[in-house]
Amino acid sequence: MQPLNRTQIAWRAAQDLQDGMVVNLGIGMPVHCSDYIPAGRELVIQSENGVIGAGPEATAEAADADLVDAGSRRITIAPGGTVIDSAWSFAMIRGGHIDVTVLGAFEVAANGDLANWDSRIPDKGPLVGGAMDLAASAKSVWVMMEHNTRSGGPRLLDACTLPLTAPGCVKRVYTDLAVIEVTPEGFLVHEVLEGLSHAALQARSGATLRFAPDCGVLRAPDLTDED
Amino acid sequence: MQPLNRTQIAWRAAQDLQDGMVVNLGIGMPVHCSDYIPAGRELVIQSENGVIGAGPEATAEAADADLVDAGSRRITIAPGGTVIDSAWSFAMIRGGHIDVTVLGAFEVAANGDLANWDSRIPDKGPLVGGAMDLAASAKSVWVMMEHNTRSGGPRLLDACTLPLTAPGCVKRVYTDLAVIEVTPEGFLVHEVLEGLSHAALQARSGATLRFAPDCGVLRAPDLTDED
Amino acid sequence: MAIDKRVASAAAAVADVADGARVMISGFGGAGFANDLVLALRDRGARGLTIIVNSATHPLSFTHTLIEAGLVAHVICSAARGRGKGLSVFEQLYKDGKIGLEVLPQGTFAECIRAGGAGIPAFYTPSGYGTDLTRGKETRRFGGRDYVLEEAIQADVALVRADMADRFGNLTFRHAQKNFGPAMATAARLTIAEVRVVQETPIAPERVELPGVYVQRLVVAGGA
Amino acid sequence: MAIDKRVASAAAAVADVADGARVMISGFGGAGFANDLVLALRDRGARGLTIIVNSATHPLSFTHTLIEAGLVAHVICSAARGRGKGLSVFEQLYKDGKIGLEVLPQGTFAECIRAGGAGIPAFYTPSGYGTDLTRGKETRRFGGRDYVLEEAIQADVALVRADMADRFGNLTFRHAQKNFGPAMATAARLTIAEVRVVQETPIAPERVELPGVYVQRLVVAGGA
Repeated sequence: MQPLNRTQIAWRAAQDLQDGMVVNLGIGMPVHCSDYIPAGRELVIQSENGVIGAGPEATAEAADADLVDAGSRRITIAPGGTVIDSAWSFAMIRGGHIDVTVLGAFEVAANGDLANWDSRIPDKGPLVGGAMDLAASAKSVWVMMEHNTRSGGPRLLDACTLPLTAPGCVKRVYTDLAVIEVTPEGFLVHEVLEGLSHAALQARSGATLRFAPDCGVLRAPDLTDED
Repeated sequence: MQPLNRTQIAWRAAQDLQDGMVVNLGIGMPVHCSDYIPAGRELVIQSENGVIGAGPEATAEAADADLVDAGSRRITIAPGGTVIDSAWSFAMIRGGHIDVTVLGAFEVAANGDLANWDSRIPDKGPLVGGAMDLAASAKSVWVMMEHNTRSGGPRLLDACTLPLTAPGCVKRVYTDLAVIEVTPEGFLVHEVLEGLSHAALQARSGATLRFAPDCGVLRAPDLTDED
Repeated sequence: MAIDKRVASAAAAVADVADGARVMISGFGGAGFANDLVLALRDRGARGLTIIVNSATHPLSFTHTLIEAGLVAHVICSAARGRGKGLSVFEQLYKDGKIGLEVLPQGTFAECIRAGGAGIPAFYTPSGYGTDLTRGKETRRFGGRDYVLEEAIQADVALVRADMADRFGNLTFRHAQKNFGPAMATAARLTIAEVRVVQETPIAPERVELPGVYVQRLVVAGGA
Repeated sequence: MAIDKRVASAAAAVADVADGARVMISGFGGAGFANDLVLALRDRGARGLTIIVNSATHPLSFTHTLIEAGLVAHVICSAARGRGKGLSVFEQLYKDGKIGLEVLPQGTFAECIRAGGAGIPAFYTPSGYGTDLTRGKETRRFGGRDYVLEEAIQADVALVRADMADRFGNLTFRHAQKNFGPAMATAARLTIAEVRVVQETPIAPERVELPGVYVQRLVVAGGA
């Protein structure tokens, strides 16, 4: 099977979001998780600009310049939603009221260290945003990213090479090749892409992988890459 | 002239409240200041339970158990008023957004130290409330109190004998006998009750008083003691 | 499954409050007391409670019933004085050393709770500096002024009174009913709101005063 | 005299902003930028400004016009990256060492401003602990977890965008326009709000989102 595209990775992560959860979805790829939440599950999407109960992206006709998410997308408010100010929104995040945040990343280490904020573009200004707050304080930090860099290097590492967003925070990683849990003993693989051997996945990783006894197959429906 | 009664002291302090000020009035005697603000002046009464723009006490018919001030009086909301929660109300107080607070007191020292929170009733529980926050952070702390204790002792002192509410905070004192400014050089009297000599006022005070060159006469209209 | 935080009764809402729980109770100045929930908690009978409430003795709050029932080991508040000349039950227990007491300036009390819900473990405040009340606490100078270090307050349960709710747990408050409710709701692992009415449709976004994220259970007042 | 905070124009509202002023500017995610006031400030031409804004480079904010006009000495923000591959004017100045920059996690940025308005000189936060961004900052352990000490941010002027106002300076916000406006309004000595409309009657108490206590001047957007 082909590696998952980015939309399929978002789909896969979305399947694990449970009823009633308060969820923050990172800018870019992770926000698409909200499009694939299994039917019948009701949860609260928190956008760090203060929209509590973010709904889907607005249609062109319904788009309102004042109703945006943290990624400047024009969105809607879901039933039961409201808007709070930034100081309160981050009080909510830092106070541990977010069940899950799904973030993009450059690197994740076997101890849960996360690097997702500094891509080190020469002379470009630093871009931090809310990632450090989310990574430090969400009850559970999930990462979605390609398993490897464009040049083929690993993103799952013994230790991050890029500046950290937060130490020891990542609980799960969804990649185009696998679903991996971060445990006190390091990476534990729960699902692997069909047709990819454990040894091949290990070869594409920069840290030792363990495989769960019930390690299953990573599958996703056909979805066009939206990102 | 008779010493001022408590309502007259409130009247006298109220004459010094200026247009546009944000004012917090302490429980008991000071809240009556709001009844005597000179006609035409518009100011904002902040009650530390979160009523911003407190209006007069409600009539019996209009009284609403949910619309109270910090002293549990059933009040009204003035035009332009709103209600915020306690954490925000004290953020407003602590943040220096209150122009004047008028507080009752047991003792004031020549350096501005204020003692108004612990009357040391044997075995009764301590009652602090919001006085320490107001005293520490209002831009200007005014005190209204009788010049002497029931047993005739002074309340204006070189140093407080009772536990402090806050050090060095009092700017003005309104008593039944005088209006006194607290300056870096100590008490400076601006008004003295008609017929009371400077020496007699000094004799009823526990710290050296200086008298302003233009020291005037303390007068108030006939008002029944409400307290 | 649709989010729906309504529970059948105040008794059901507090049924799992354990011995030794730290319990926040809203209310100040006569408004916003979560009295149905307080009475249910008294009937529940969990012991050794720490009660976090602005006033331990306000006559319109039923907090005193918990103390009188012997369920309270410790009180954190800003006001602990009974109104009469005689001693309240609370004051008698305090005199006898049978109940613990921590008194904070009201603004510090409020900010400690806000901090507890906002992920701030400690902060500096000018309130109480140089007084007996903060004796022994760490102090520090910033910008030429002295401040006291205060630590966050959190709880196992918050009992909060509000006006309207919807099934998401969104709340509105009537007037001065608001007081400590919003901050307490953020600072407890389990927040139970006692409301006048749970409306069937969601509260309009601009009317929500406390997002339902902070509320786990809803009870209609007088409906127990 | 009746309280009335309306001023005639954005230009009049910023006429006394001095060289070297610390200026907060609201806006995030495309909403809530106080752009009329920012342009008026650019025309005012006060130099050596410190700008406190969530993003130094958001394309819908006119903050960049202040930078391009050479009025800004220092920026405090959480995002400082231009969108294109090339360097924005801000990034070129930053590369050349001609503009100061302090970058904070967005939640720390927001909380520092909230603290600045709330009389809290400093607080501990978990955000950024163990990262390059907080290197050199004081840290401390509370309850087995590590935190960074952060100090409050205050300003001389806050430029805040809102929806409706009344003569008292009470404000409402439309949707996500809210963002940093309320906190910034509390943390500046002078807060100027740019609004869609100033209504003649007071905003209903339960609809006020920021009390007028925090607002000194009101300007109608597009009315300059």
